Amino acid sequence: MIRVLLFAYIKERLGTEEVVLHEQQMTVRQLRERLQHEYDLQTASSLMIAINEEFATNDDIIHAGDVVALIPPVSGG
Amino acid sequence: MIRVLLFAYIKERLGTEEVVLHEQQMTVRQLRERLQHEYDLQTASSLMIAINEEFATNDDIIHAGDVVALIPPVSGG
Amino acid sequence: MERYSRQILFSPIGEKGQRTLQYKHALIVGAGALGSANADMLTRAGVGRLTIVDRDYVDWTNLQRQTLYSEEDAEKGWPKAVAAKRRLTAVNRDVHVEALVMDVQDESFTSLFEQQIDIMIDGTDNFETRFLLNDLSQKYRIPWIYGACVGSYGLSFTIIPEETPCFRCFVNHLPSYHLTCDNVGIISSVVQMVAAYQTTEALKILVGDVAKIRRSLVMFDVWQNEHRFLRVDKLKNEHCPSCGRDRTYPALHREKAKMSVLCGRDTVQIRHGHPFRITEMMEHMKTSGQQVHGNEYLLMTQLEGHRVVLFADGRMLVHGTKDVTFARSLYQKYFS
Amino acid sequence: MERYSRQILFSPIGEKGQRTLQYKHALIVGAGALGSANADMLTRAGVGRLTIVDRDYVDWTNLQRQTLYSEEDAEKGWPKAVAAKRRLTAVNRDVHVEALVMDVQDESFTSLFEQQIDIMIDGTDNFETRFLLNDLSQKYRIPWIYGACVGSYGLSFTIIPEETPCFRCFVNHLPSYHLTCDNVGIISSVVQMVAAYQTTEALKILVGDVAKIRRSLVMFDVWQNEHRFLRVDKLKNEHCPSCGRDRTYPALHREKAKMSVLCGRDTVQIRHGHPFRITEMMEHMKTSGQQVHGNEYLLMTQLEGHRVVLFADGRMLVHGTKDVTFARSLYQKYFS
Repeated sequence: MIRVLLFAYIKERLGTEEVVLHEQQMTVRQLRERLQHEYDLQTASSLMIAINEEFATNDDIIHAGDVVALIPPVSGG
Repeated sequence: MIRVLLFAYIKERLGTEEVVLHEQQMTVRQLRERLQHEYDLQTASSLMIAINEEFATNDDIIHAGDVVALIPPVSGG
Repeated sequence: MERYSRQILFSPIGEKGQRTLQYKHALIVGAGALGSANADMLTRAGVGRLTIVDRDYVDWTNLQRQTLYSEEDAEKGWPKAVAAKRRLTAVNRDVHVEALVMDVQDESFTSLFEQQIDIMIDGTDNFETRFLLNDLSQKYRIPWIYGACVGSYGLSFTIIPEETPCFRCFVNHLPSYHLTCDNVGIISSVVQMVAAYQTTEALKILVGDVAKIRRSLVMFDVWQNEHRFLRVDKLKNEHCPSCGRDRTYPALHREKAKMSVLCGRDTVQIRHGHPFRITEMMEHMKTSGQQVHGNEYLLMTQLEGHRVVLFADGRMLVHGTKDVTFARSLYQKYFS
Repeated sequence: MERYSRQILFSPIGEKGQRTLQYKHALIVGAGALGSANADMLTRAGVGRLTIVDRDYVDWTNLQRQTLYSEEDAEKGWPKAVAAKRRLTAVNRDVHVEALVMDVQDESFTSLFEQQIDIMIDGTDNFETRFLLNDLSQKYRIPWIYGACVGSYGLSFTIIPEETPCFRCFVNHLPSYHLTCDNVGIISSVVQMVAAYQTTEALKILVGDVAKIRRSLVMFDVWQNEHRFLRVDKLKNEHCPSCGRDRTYPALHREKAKMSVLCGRDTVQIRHGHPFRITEMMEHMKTSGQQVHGNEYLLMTQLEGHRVVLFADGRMLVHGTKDVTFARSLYQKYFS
């Protein structure tokens, strides 16, 4: 089980604070694809993704038990 | 082993970021007494004390493995 | 409403929240660093009415962190409440700002509570005043938002009567020793962070988004990169004399001291008991050759090597001393 | 120095740090919400020299969160950089403030880097400018502090060339869709919190307390009570075209667009190529019966139902449209 925490507008887009994926493991890239197709999150490719409070790159592997955070970059200022 | 985290001026007073106590258990009141006598921390009675990110009262018990935070109340503004 | 368009777009406020804010009244106690920052944000946000209470005047050392004030305010020695009102009115004329130059220990402060107050913001610099606010909050059931900072370290907590622990549940006695900006200094960014927390909670309360009110105490150190939320539920004390079952509101019944040493200020405050007729006194002192300056709110002069300030509301400050006996002797010699 | 006494008492700064600040030069890019808050704190802190670059003018909807500005600035339509300088000079005359009304895409912006710049503060409102700052930061080895916010959500990260990942390591392409204050709104407290982080990091860097620089990205939501520090080390990419081994600094070589739609502003910006002679044009338009107002920096008028602003530096803004073709036709018809 992988917990995916949502922040800012992603939370509102998906209407929930977290998503649970029943996977043993997956790459960050696979997570992005799944968010895009299964959850219709068109911005998935530009999200920053952290695994257990550390940013990860596309080839990093997420394991069951990990907590993933989706961090949308924003431009307001 | 009990880890005691220090913040603000307490950190500077004791010259360290944390103190480790080799106890199986102790009450918050006992911790205050020990800070006052062993570490010469005269303000120990007015510190707010949290165990594992939750504030505790004097009769609460700290167990080995707990993380304790000493929070000095301040008045500036 | 157009000027609030970005705040209306923020969905937890929206048009409804924005209209609600117009009918709310916030009391800001203390117009120093935290008071300045909160008053500025609440004014820009369009809260209908602000009452600002402060006993002090703008000093050059305030400018480093008290964002409502400019050099001119320090030069002229305006009372902080008055200078704050001037800036806030220039920023948003639609907000009704009331500026009160007074000590919260005076009777007239308590009489403010005869009107509707929706929120109190802690901009004070001492524990004694906070215990007073805390008892008033419980007695009149007004939420208040504790905020404090020294150095790069800050704390904030939202106190909701009948729900959360109160300030006395946290800090059950006046700490014998504590740090102030005057002994360990302060940087402006920690002020802004505490105030950001206070204003956010105030907005949640004022627009009625109670589910989002933060129920933990936040503690941080911006220089040390520390930031924690600490749960508080255990601290609610049913025997608390401020919020428990048998309440005595001890801070409301304290004898008001005629003389007091201002917290970390190297200054003694004396209460005259009656108003000072500032303009008349200033005229009189000038004709007798005394160096004096001021405005309609206060008079500043030098007596026996000490800077002395008299306020129209009947208070006298003697700077550069903590010696109450000496300060009283000055007062008796010249003004009693 | 007396006015900085509380900051000098803060031991990580001290007298030595305070003297050091006097010789430092900070570049603040964008004088909107974050730019305002940072500029105010750095000015009060006594940083010797500030350069503030902004292409916009003060509008009524800015007042809700842009703390340097008052109603008068919006009424007069002062350029933000100019209005910022006026307030900052009133706050601390000892700080040398340079106000530049220009678009960072212009050549003259890049020429600023011929002088010593000790820190850059991100007060911009779009990704494109941040990629430019990021490349300039790497090329000239100047730390910069990313900050951004929308709604109640904010981010900040400190980018130190040759040490930390750079902005492009985090965000490797222009997001196709992103939120701005103009589509989801913003509250002022999140601005103050982001700016508090930015100013704190700037002070650490300027006084040389490198050990305390925060090496994580901070992310928070003040309304939702979220606050996290996220470690970033893995993101440092040796193939990054901005900070990697083979650098091309792509943002420095982008073709500057003559026309651009301003991020979330419902406004098109057109570059004239030469300065506009504002005063002369204003005079001319007035005599021909056109409603026009402005100041020595810009001219505002109404053309075919659209508010149009011409800046002395040769830019034209057409408000109330995203249609570049229409904007160009207006430009050609009246000014080319």
